[in-house]
Amino acid sequence: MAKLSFPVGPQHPALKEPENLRFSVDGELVVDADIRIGYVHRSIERSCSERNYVQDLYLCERVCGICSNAHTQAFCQAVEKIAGVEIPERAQYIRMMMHEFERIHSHMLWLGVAGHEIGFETLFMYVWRDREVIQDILEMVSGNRGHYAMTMLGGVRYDITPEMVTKIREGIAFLRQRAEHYADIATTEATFLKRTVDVGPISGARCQTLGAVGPVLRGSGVGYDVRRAFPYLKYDEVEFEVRTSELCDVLGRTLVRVLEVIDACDIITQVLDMMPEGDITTRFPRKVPEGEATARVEAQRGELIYYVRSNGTDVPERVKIRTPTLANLPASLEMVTGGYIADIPITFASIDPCFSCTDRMVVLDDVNSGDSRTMTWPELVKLGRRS
Amino acid sequence: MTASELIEQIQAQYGGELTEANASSEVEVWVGVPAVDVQKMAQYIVDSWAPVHLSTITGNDRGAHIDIIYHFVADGVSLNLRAAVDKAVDAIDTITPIVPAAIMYEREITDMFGVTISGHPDPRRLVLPEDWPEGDYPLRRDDSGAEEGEEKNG
Amino acid sequence: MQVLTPLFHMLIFPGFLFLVAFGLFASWVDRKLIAKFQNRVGPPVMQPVADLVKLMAKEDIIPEHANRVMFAVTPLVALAGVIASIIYIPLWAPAAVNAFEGDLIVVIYLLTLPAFALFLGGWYSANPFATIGATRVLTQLFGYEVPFFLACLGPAVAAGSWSISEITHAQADGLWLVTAAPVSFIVAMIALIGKLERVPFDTPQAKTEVITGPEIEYTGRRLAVWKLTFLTETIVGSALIAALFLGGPHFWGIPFASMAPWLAGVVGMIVLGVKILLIVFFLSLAQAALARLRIEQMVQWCLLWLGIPTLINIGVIVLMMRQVGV
Amino acid sequence: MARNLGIAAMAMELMESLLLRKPATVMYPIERLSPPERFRGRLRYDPSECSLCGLCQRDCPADVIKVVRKRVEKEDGTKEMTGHLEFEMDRCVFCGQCAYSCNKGSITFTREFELAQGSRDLFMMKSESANVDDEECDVDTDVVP
Repeated sequence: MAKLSFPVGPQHPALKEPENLRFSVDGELVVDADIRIGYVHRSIERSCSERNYVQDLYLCERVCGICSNAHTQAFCQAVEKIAGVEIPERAQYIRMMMHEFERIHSHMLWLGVAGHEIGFETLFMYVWRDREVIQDILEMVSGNRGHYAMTMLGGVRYDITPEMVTKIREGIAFLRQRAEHYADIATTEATFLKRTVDVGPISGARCQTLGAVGPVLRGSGVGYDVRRAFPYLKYDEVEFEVRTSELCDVLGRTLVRVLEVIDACDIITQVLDMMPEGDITTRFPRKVPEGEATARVEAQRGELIYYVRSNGTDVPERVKIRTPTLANLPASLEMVTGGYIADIPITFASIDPCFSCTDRMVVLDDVNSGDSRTMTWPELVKLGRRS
Repeated sequence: MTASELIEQIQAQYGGELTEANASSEVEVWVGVPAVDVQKMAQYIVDSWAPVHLSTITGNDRGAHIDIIYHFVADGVSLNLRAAVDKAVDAIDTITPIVPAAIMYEREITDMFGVTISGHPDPRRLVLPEDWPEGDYPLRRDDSGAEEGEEKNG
Repeated sequence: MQVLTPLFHMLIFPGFLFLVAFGLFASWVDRKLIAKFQNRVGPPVMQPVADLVKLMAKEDIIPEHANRVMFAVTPLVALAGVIASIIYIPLWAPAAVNAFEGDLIVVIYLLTLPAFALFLGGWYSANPFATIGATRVLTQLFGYEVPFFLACLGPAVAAGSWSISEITHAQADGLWLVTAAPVSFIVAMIALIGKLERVPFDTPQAKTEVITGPEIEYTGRRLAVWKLTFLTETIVGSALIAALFLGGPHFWGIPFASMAPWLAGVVGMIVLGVKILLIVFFLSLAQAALARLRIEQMVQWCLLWLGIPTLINIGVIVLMMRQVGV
Repeated sequence: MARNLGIAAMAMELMESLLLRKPATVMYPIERLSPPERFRGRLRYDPSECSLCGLCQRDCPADVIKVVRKRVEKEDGTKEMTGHLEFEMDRCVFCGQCAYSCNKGSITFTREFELAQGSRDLFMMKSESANVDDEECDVDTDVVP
């Protein structure tokens, strides 16, 4: 069969967000892969330098719906570093807890999606059913199932009450047990193994060269975890293991994620034990002194880095966001090349791609018309309000 | 390795050429070099502390020049390498052959700031559409992006 | 009357109308079961009907670069093949509407038609996903068709006939042939999953890979015809396996011979219906418990784990026949 | 062999779901769940305590709130500030920052979550007027609340 150009996206059931992947295929084999991003630009970096810090907090939260807490955490971390504000201990523990809650919910979401990509719908249904437990906890603690608005400049918004602690402990115990069950399934279900073992192979050294981060890197045996490498919040006080896997394939990444769910449960238990009483917020100046700072956070998908530069006003001069998916894209293209067409969805899913994160930036462009133009805000408003 | 040790090493090697060198914390270092020295510096970093992780490349329009900041992680220290690109020159050497992870980030810089990355192996657009007008760079403050007439937030 | 009777058999009972009605019901059972397996609620009983009506009402589009004739004709050929084959399968005691020595071969051939039609329909749709899906249909055909044929051979050899009615009749009083050819039975069930393109062998239609593959360009009525094809094929395929291995409409202790013909017919139908639903249960269970295989894994696995054991099973049957018969 | 154990375990779980478990689905309009206490639903504004300081407008990330102030001189010569708030609720992202910023407790979020409306106009809300006797708002605008 002649070489065929095989498009995946911008609209494709395997991708939950619009992005265009182009593959050259020879029969069932992928010989070349390329990616075109930029379908979901939302001007976030530019907008950040046009709003005040409080507004930016919510803007950054909306870079991604799944890792929203990681984004606010990174943003606050950078701004607090510039302002020289130390947040209260209790707030740090609560932030840490939110961070780990989010890791559990994201990894479980991913496991379900992975099941869906390989046609294992039952796994998807079961994992998402169990994920409701963590969603309920998040809703109970923050009032929302996503975009929690929990992390504030100078602390956190809500406190944890003793009744909540009981409920969290119950939920976490259940989730831990389920995560162990899914770890079993992932390592023993024959069809699941057939679709994940030796699929999307990439070596640890190659991952490092291409700048991959998070479970992709750790799934190839490199133990880089920001929580250990650059401890933030109170991560240097809790015990956890940086999970790695030497398998270097989709199964390796799956196992790293499932084991991280178990670890996250343990971290939350430790946090609940260690959490001191006290304030949850501190006064935070509206005008942040001039300066610059970077903040690295281990989001669920990997290292998330923020660069913030302030100029002494209440509006930041520059906010730069680099999401884990962008860092993982070069590695993912290398993973699919040489594999089967059938493995494209699961291999791409194995980096837990989030294209909305990747694209966050600038352009508002009418793709359909072909002629590119920037829409002005009033035009957009008009378009959006056509009722 | 601590931040101060890292600075000492770099200064011992390139003391006179650095435009800045200071540690903002025990694990974070800010180093500035002239834009022409970027390749040399990247090579030095990779040779000295491999495997080096490049987190990202930040661009920032500072008026007369554009700051390009390379955020490395070298041997457990966050190493931020700053190069100021004069707007009159508007170009900087690629570091992709030395640090392959830079490939996407350098394309992003070209898209957003119009800084030419000389020698980049794949100089296509990354996030902007192919037919985006030349010379219109969204994150530049001077000539492009949102115009004054556009409402900020409503 | 002589003209009308075959027409009645073709279009109403046990042909088109009955098959579609029972197919829709079985499809509801299937969906409900999967939902229950997955801890969901599942659709109401009329949902498959509603889906079908919705599809019928939708706009019918033929892609610009598609071959119009092939595109339009293939779904009808597929459906016709499936409906024609029901004529030869005994739905009630004692025999099928039409039976002759060798009808087993005809049915197996007719049941292969949908796959070929699907391949052609996909190939002429002028869409890369359809093309890849179509090639997968053919590749997969080699994986399951040979084991399926070999598996059907087992009961035929054991019963000493190439007529499905004869084979069923041979099980009326004695043991079901599943006891003589257990491996063939399991293989036939697995091959049926391949024929129906269900998980784990739904590679040609894989939603997340090739977006329903050959069917991708089909809309409205034509898509409805494809859906009907697979609905009815589920029934026909299950009925065939029930007839060959599970005694068709027969059940121990039910004296069909001493009943009034109409009563025997009704009871036979009910027995067979239950057996078909049991096979559907197996299909649902497989769908819920397994992930989709890759095409090359599927072919390799089928030929190794289905083909060879069936051959051995047939060998054993032949040896036993020699021992007993000669 | 371990591989087939996985399938067996899965099949067991499937049968358990089929025979023993109640569906996890909540049959929504018939069966209702109550949102938790901290849930941020419909916004409620109480003008009686409002000082029209404008912090909510300043901090709202979606630019939902507009504070309209008017200074009127009464007949007896004293000044009074009056005004009202306008909400474009279709843009609200329910972050709750306005309620958090407000130190009078004038804005709260209820637990009501069924907020769909037939037309955009129904989302445009104009509050009753709020009157402030003391002219200046006593708010430290240099600190993030």
